[in-house]
Amino acid sequence: MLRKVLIANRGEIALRVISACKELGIQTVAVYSEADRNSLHVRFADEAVCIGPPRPGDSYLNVPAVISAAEITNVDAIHPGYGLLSENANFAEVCRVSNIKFIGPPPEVTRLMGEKEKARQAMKKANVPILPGSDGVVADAEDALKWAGQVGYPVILKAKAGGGGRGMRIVRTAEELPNLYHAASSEATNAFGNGELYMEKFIERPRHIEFQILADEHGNVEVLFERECSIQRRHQKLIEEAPSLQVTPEIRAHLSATLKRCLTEIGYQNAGTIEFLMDEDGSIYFIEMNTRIQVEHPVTEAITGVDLVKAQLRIASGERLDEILPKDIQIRGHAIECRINAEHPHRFTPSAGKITAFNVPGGNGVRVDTAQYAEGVVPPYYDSLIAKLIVHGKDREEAIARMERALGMFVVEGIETSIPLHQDIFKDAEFRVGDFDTKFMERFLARRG
Amino acid sequence: MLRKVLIANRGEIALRVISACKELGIQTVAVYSEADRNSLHVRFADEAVCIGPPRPGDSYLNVPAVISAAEITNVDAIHPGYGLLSENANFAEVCRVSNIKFIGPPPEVTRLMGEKEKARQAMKKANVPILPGSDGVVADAEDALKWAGQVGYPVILKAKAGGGGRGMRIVRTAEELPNLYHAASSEATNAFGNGELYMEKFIERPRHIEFQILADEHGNVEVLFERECSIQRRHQKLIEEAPSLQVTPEIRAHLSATLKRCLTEIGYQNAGTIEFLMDEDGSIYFIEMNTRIQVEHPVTEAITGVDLVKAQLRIASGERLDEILPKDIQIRGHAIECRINAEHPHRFTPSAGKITAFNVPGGNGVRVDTAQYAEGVVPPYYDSLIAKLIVHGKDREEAIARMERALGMFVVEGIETSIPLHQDIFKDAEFRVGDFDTKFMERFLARRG
Amino acid sequence: MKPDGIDELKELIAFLRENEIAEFDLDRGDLKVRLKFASAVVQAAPAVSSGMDMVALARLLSAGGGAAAAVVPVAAQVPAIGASAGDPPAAAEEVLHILKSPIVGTFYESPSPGSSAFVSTGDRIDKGQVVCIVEAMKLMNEIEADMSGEIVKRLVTNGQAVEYGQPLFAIRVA
Amino acid sequence: MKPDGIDELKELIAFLRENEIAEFDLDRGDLKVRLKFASAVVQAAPAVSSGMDMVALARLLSAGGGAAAAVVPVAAQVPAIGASAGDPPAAAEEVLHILKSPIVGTFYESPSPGSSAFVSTGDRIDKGQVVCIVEAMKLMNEIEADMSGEIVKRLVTNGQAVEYGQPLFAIRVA
Repeated sequence: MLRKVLIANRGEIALRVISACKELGIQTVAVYSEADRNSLHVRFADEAVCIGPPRPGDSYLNVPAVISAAEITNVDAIHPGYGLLSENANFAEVCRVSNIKFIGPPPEVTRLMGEKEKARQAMKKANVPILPGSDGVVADAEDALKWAGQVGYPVILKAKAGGGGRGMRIVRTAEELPNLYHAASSEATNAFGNGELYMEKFIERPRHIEFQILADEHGNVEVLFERECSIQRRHQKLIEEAPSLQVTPEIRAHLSATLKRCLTEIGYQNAGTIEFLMDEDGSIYFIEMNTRIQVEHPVTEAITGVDLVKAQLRIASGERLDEILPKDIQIRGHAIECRINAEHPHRFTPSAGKITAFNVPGGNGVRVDTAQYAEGVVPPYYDSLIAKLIVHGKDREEAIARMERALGMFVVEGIETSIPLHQDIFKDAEFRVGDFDTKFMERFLARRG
Repeated sequence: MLRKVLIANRGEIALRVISACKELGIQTVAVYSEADRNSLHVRFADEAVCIGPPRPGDSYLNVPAVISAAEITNVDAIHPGYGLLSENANFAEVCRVSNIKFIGPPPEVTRLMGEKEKARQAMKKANVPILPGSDGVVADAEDALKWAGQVGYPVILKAKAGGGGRGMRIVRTAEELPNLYHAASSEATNAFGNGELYMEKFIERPRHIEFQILADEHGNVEVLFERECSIQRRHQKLIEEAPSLQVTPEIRAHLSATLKRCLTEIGYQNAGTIEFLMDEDGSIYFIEMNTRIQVEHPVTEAITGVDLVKAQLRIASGERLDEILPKDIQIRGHAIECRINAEHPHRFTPSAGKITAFNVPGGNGVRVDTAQYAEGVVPPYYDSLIAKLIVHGKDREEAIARMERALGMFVVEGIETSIPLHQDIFKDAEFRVGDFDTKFMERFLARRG
Repeated sequence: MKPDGIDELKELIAFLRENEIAEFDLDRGDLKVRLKFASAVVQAAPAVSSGMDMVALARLLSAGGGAAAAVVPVAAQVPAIGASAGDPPAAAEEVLHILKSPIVGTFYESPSPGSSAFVSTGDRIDKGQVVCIVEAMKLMNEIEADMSGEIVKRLVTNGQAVEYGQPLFAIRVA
Repeated sequence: MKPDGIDELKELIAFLRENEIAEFDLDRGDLKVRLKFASAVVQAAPAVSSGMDMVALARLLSAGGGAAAAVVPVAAQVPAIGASAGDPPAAAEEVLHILKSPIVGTFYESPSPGSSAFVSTGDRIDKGQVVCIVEAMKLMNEIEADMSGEIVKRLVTNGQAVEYGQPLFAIRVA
């Protein structure tokens, strides 16, 4: 087992990793910027090193500072958390050169997955479904008709040189294609001096579905089911749940098998998440892979009983998945997470400052991951996530009722938080039915007015 | 479903019941003494009624005040929590007369179980094993030998008129019985003027094991496995876990079947707990039944996924167990609870006062039930339990590691708490092995010095 | 307390000590004081404010120019009328006595529906005189005045549910 | 208590002690005091006040129109020397400049093992002069003085790990 780990992060995820280390008997080193001197991750780590001034670029993203802190504290490994340096292949490489274990996949894999087109090709090769595209420009309307006939409608025409919606048309039937093709092409010519168009399958109501995977360093991969993350605002997830109501046991089993094969081929290691868009008809298309632990990992922990961060540490210690995971992992109940952000619930403006009262909900089926406390300060330099509220119930109905009561018992004073926003979302009929997509928040905010 | 419930209790259990009500859409009424005006159970209930001055006899135990509060707020039912009025059959009867549903068994059953000897006979009749006793005095040493030969050694001789250990002898073999009998008898004659002796089976290393049951109002009973509660000081439980390491699947299955039959016969309703002493050889003997929800119910909730308080409310609403419980309840993982008391960790003196800092641990597998908060006050009038810290892990080892890290992250300032005591117990080798009995704390405190 | 109010601070502490206060918090305008006596820490159970003379404290605290009220601990039930925190210390102040409900129940102004009220505003009452009924568990409990004086205001309405300690009447003590 | 109220603060503390106060918080305008007597803390408590640097506190308290407050947080890492949170009140007080480490790494007093130290106590140094090395990621980073003056004290030992902002030298600014 690893002996001592440096956590190259802050906030709730730093505390999460410290907790996992403590439970495994691993010593911990926190790093912190001057703005985080009184943070709980500093308080609860065995050692703590100040690595720079408040700005992330000068501290948490400062590779030499983080590596030096690891060297002077003589750690075996670095856990990068999420965000910050977690998907920085160069950082992983510096760790390797410095003889410090980076808790995550090898830099080559991170790099591969970081390049969208390469990642798509790797997935496609392994028979993971990717969003169909025309492989370059289509020659003319004739060609476009042929391609669309193959993948099925709706499709979307996009200007090769384009952007901002110009030269873009959604095509729902073969009949309307020729006219829309010509309109898009001439619009593109006018706007960019280039009328060339390419095509993609168009998804009317995309759901964001992602699969959690774990891979050891001996070639074994396990898939720990999916999470539903369609409740997003400006690509920021607000609410996540597991399992997804839309993923059938068949889709789940088929995709799991495919992903297992694919990630074994790629040589993936440690925890990772594969993101998909899901169509109304249940078709599902790869978008990208996140080569790190995810903010929303607790919902998977709740329904599987597997501690993902401890699994990461044990994988990095060289253990095999069959030592780490129980034989037969079943989905048990339903879990939902709300990301509690320090921001105005209507205007979404960030709200840094001193927290004057902080009472977290507890009781049956409620988990809170936070590094905040009464009299603590939310500094203005970092992201606005101050707590994750996770509930687990025997089914989605119980989980929703539990979340509503927990939100009502979550008291934060001194700053604005997204708690009232979450309360409104949980009252929303569309949310409660569970039949939503990534455009839910647009509709919801319009409804709320 | 019940429409509105009054919670005739305070502290964490009042908040626990309020949470369950909220999740079921039931309106809540808190009652409080003048000392609890700023308590969280008052804050989070829909309504709150002050029922008297701080002393429990004048407020929480004041039956007319509680009933009047129920009447002026027009509730359907009263949940008594644990302690206070929860096992008061007269109170349950007043509720019945007042047309208020008492959430618990009928007063007749509570009364039956409240009388030790009657309860023993009821259990015995249903083939629940009870601690063997000589059914009155033994005539002479000859008679004693015969009885002991039937039940097996060790046995204990006790003075009929006695008390305080006089006229009492533990007998481990037939050979030593005659001498010990005469010694005890003459000691009893000298002390009480009465040399008559009775006998009981003696348990060298008794474990406290209890079984959780649920019974609906239609004659159905379910047993939700056992809890191990041997870590006690002066009959106050400090740590509870589920399942017990010592209860084999066979004992569990056999006893569950017996209890199911027995409680159906008795006409039990709602939640209850049957307490047993368990011998080193796995023999198990009924001691008493608690006709209410138990402080340590969360460990059962953790391993079964069943919300016991919600089950109580649904039973009282007339639902059937097969509507409330999943088909097949399995034990999943291992759960441990620490009772965090406001008392000195060495001297055990109560420590009331203002809490200046209060940071509860969170994260994976950790549950905290508490009504305390930073700047809250622990009044001196009530029991010293300020929080229950419950952890759930895939096995006892993970649960122990989790508890240790959670205890280390539980910050309470301003008052003394038992947290350091718990930390010491969790480091203790005997505790970690799990092979202990109700005398553990005596040994532990002697070791600690 | 003025900027140089060390003397007043001392006086306050002496007062707290006299009254066997264990802990004390004060937050008034720009002034915050919080203290805990050593003796209280060692013993169990600081019975915070019970038996504390609120009027005297109010007078003491009002010495400065402070705006907001002197609040103390948990159970301090400063009745709306008569606490007089903040106003001039001198005489002028009228202190009203508050008759509180000794039980939980339903308040009735008269012995039976339709009959006239036991007392009305402006009535002179004697200690021991029945002033209302609080019904609890079908029992009509007659509530007696605990002071002689004049009824200045009734603080609840007929048929209203009242909790323990709820102010029923304000009485000008004669 | 006036802005320069060190005497009054002392008087207050003496008074609190006399009265067997265990803990005391005061927050008034720009003044905050929080203390806990060591004797009162039965044990184990985080010794907020033990080792409370009265001189530093006084300096903080006297910081004229003081914007921020003097606080004593849990992990207060106020370096003993030269907190310099304000200007010297009277003269007398000597304020030392603290040269802090701009990076995380290992402190070395000399360019190579065995060679003599860049600077020693009592040395006069010029701004820009190399005073030590902090090794980070195998790179030897020469640290230059950011002020001219005299080295009064070296605050770390040779080979010691230093974090960002850690005080390295106290310099009497010339």
